[in-house]
Amino acid sequence: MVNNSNNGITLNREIKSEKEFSLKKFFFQWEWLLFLIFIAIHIINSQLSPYYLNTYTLLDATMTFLDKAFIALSMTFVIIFGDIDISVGSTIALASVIMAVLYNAGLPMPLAILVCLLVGVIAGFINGILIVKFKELSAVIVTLSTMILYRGIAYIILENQASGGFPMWFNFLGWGYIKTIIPFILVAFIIAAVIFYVLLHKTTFGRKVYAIGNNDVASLFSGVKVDKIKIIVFTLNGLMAAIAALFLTSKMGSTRPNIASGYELDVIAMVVLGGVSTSGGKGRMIGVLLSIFIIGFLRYGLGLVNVPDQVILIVIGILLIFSVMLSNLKLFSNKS
Amino acid sequence: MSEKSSKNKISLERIQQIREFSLIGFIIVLSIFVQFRNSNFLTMSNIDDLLTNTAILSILAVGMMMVIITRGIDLSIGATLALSGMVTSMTVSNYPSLHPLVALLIGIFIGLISGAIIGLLVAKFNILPIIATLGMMNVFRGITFLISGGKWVSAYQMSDSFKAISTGSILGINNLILIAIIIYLVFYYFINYTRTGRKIYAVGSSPESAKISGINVDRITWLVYSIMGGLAGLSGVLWVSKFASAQSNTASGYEMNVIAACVIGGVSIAGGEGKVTGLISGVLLYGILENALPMINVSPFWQNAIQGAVILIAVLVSALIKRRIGSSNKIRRED
Amino acid sequence: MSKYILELKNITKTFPGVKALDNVNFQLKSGEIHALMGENGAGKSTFIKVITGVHQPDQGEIFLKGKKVNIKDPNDSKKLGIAAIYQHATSYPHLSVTENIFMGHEKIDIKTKRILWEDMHQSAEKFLKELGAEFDPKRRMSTLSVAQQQIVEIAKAISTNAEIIIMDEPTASLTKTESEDLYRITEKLQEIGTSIIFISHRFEDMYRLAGRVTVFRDSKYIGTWGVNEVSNQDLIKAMVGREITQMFPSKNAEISEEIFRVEKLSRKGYFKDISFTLHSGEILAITGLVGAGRTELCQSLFGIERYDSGKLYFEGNEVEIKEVQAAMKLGIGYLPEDRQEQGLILDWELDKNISLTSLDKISQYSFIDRKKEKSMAKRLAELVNVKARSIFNLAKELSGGNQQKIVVAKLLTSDLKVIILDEPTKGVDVGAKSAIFKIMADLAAQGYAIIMVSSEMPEVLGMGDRILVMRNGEITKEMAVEEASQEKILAAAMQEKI
Amino acid sequence: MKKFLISFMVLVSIFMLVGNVTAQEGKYAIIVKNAGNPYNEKEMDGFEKAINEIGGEVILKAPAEPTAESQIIMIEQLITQHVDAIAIAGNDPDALQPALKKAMSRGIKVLSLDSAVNAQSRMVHINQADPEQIGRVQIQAISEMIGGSGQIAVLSATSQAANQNTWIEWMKKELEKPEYDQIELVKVAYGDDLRDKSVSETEALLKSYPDLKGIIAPTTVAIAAAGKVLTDRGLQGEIELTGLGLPSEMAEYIKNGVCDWMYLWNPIDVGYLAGYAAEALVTEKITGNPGETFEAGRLGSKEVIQAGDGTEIMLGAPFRFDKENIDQWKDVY
Repeated sequence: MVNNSNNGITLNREIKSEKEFSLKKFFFQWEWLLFLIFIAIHIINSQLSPYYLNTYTLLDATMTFLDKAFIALSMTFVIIFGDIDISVGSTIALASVIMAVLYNAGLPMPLAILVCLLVGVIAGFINGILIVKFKELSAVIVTLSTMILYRGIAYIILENQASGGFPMWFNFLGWGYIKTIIPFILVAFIIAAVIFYVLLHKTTFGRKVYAIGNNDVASLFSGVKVDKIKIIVFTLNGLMAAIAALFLTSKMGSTRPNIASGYELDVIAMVVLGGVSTSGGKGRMIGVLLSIFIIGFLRYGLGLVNVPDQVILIVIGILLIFSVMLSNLKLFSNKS
Repeated sequence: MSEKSSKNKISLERIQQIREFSLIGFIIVLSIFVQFRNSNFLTMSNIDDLLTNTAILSILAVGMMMVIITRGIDLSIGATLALSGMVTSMTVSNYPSLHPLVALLIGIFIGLISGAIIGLLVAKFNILPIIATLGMMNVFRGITFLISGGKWVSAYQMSDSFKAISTGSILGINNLILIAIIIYLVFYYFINYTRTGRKIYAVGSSPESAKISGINVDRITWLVYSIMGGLAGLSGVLWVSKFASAQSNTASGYEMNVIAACVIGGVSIAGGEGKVTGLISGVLLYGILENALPMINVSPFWQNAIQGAVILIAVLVSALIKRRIGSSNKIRRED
Repeated sequence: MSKYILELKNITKTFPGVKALDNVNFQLKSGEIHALMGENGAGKSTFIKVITGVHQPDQGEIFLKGKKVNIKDPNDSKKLGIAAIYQHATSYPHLSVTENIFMGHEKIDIKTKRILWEDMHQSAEKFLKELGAEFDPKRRMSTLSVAQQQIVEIAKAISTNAEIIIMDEPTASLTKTESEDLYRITEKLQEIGTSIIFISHRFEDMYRLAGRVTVFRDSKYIGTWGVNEVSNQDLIKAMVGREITQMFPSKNAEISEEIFRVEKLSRKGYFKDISFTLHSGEILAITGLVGAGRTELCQSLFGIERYDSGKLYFEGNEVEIKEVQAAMKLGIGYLPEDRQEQGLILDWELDKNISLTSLDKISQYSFIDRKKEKSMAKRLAELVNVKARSIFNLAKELSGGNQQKIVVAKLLTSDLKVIILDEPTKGVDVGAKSAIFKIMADLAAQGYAIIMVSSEMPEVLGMGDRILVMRNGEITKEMAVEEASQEKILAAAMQEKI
Repeated sequence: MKKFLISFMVLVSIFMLVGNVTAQEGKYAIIVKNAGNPYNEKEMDGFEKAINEIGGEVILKAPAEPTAESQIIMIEQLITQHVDAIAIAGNDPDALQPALKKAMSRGIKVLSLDSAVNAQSRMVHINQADPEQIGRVQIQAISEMIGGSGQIAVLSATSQAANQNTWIEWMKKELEKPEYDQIELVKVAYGDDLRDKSVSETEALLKSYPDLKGIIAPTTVAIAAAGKVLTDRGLQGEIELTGLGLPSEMAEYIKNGVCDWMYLWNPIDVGYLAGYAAEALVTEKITGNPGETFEAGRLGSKEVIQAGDGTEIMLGAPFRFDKENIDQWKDVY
């Protein structure tokens, strides 16, 4: 209790409505630390590999990790709720498999793509509706079950087959360049990132998401349609998983029921390193974007000097723990 | 918040009982169905197999239950299991005369250390369990790979006495089952009849209350992760002994199975809730699914989906039962 | 041997940025009931936590029976025979009553350290019986009512053989009769020689129980008096630092046309056949025991929980309220009972809290206009006279009364006609109480129709124009304030079904 | 924060030492299926040995998980490093096509080994043994073991595994021959290359088919798991076991008679041959067309042959491991 009332009723006082700028507050933000790590990674990587610091390399590198990054955008919303969605990897597999099977059954590719997105939407919607209707179940449980279920359906559909043979233009999603050097996936991601940034930070929708993450009861009492917004966010997460499925499928040229396994943990790591607390209500899109590129470039850079994958995993594991430990020092303001 | 009370009250035990009975009922129905399709299902030898194969899962589930009761989760147990299994089997292959008990102790020790590190991160550094264990999962897995140099330890490199840990039997009961039973008895007692055991529930039910009433919340938190680690270490030894092979990717993703078994067994992810008796039925159902699906000739491509659907249904049904009781009892304060 | 069982001298405790206790003194006589009073934020809660060892004082000394003691953690205080019953119940909702009573000092077999459940259940039952409660100690804590939980807390204190029991606002959530039970229990404790520190806002608690009273204000010790030696006015002055001449403002609202009518509204298990009318400018007080269905009724009127049957008429037209948005659209606002849980987002700044109910007002095509938002927040925060430095203060940094004002400000963002206030002064200190009453009177004067749910008799009688009494989900009595009295209300609240 | 950054940099610079870069004339890279599997490690060993003999820089890559996704990332990293050749054991025959095509379009020679990628994604494939031969020889073996009649089952890896699926197809073709009329293939089970699942699948086979006479397990995890189950139940002689497995994993069960013999090729030789073939492609001794020949170190002269719609280089027949020779191989791989 800081502001104690003691003088009783006095005349209405002026309440300030302009923010005082505090240099300390400004710099002690989680995002600055991420930014420093980001810079450090580039310095280290360029020291390690002569190939690293090169526009082509850097741009190309983004192609290797941006597919899952799409999901990180919407997963940020889910985690701000204090929820989690571990079914996204399976949603990718299901959407991709259904798209491939329908295409090979004669459906035109654009329609197959639409179906893929629709599958993602439905998968996400089912998650959302179950989580809203069964409030006593946590999202972990619901999505743990659907994670097994969705991939199971993908297996039923395609069994041990691969399916592919997509038209040439579909390759463009995962492999195409704009102006010959900028990967299409990077452009698409930037557009998506801007949309999600605006959605989270500039719109009433984003504000309500934060409100629910902080206190869903108070949000309900304030007239926020908690259930509806939750369903929308989980559906959105399914949709983004389907978009990731498009890019991944294009990248692989064909699909199987076992693709994208373990993606959910990568995505969650991206979001959490970005400063979004799994206890809900906190985190910013900028942090998530920085962390996407930190993890992506770190992996790519170390891979470029052929550090074994396992060692890269250790580095990322330690980075995750250290950074969260650091953020717990309360030095950093980490507000919405 | 206001509530109506004193009418129509159903005690805590009753809720749990109804839940457990419905689960047991489901297990019975499932068993009858499977038996109908394959008469070998309810034979002694198959039940023995089923229990043996479920033993390791059930041991891990006890630890996971305690972690979940304190509102935590441990994703690193598969990696801890692999690390302990690898170190133990490498030791055994270098010193074949090592007594199996020593091997068990080495494994438990490694697990305890791993768990203690995680406990420290969660309790002292306030890192959320899901993040701490996700990070350490990578680290443990990587260390296992580095120390093994990518090699496996195979059957011929292990002494017979070591392999006998999991194949031997006492009074006709397989050692693994015996170990699991002992663990269950010990932890049943620990959880229900010791002060420390009850404090685990207190911490999970309300950390703030626990702190105010003088319970050392950090110590309890640290303790459950250490126990979890120790059990994972033990399981590591049992695993490599059972399968007579140690790999760096042993039990990769196994944590999900364990969590699923806990959830089916009525352990609430929100913390504070979960009983050993419930856990047993959860583990059994999971074990039966693993055992029965191949036996009734379900296409392997359907197995995943069936498992997912059963878990989902089990979870939803138990939620509905709880809700039924809850609404007649008007527990409106719970969250 | 000192004549004081517990004595604290020159206690100072500082938290980052706040001095919570400033050179405070306190003396507790053996076997007395000592009231500790002061507004919210006066330092009472910190004071208890210093005694129980949750916090360590920066300076000062604690003497127990004349001996200097050092209380490092709650276990120390437990060993010294001190027990506290905190304001917010410190129970374990998932565990049984027995366990809640014995947590941390379970009965164990001396040799095997095994917990003796049967023994514990039996003594728990004994304790509960002594306290006049008759529920099964095996019941889950979360299924108990607030009053029953309070009794469990007291049983917990008894079970540790505490010589000193501290009760932090135990009557805050209790109804009149429940409070009476509590008084009796407290006196019983005194009879067996327990010394009690009783913290409360309510003067009636103090008069009923205490021999002496100590007042804190602004983290400082103000004084100690014998209850019979000090006047009500002097105490208020000691607590607030100024005189409050009139608790209830004079009402000059004009009660005009009917705006809202409820006919035979029912929700199974909660309330039945509720009918009443509401006029603009009117304050309708709904009272009754806790659990009579008042909160549930209000929540149904606001669309949080759906009603099963019945009709609602708003400005003469039949309406359906199935969700919160529908109620808000009509112009119904609701001030929830639990402002911290239901009314506010504590980690948020004031401006965002205020605008949450009316985001569409400060946005265009769903894009939030921060300028509009800030100016709206500033305007409303000043209107309700919140004591805060800026609208970027976090809600959790405000005192209870000021938090309540923010919740009121939230209501005022939308164009309301009907305002439902659920226990608007619960846990609010005297100074802020009168401010809230003044806001209510002002709102009524401006033509708002107000439904006020309250358990406080003086408040019901002082503010209401008409009074509805509920019992077991039904309205048992409707009366104009002129014909009402405490006795009549109480009779209606407790009577058996007619 | 400084401390953190410094410690972080130190950490990373330690790992720097792991992947040291030395500039030499040719850069040859191999990507195996996944790390932590001795079979794959031996392939890398062989590849490294060959490149050391030739003289060149060698890059060894192994993803943590056996997925096509992680191999795609590695291919990209190798393209950036301007390697001269990539030899890959594909985790998916088709899914690597776009990535490998990109590599080839940048002038990198691409060949597959062990587990083939499709013909469009490679210039040549190093075939450890003819899949037809692998499939047929296992049926011949089990038939001999069980005396030409009875029920048999196959315990495979994942239902997705391309190699295993091809072999199983050939097994079924072999079974169509009249001399196997008495043999019935009752089930193809999948152990997903997981120990626990392979064990429970084996147990399910035993129970569902009490008259089962033989098990073919064409993957090392499955054959070792089956070996373990049969050993533990004392079923040697009653149920026969053969298939493909690592000598180290199977030494125990070959010696105790559960598995009379099984087959495998030498993964070191597979990697070794891939190394020489990569060099031949880079120096343009071969282009991947049928009929071309080159010298493959100690393996002698090798010829590129047509296989399906692509070309391949054959290592040789699968090697038979039995009681006589297992001891000399169990410590090798």
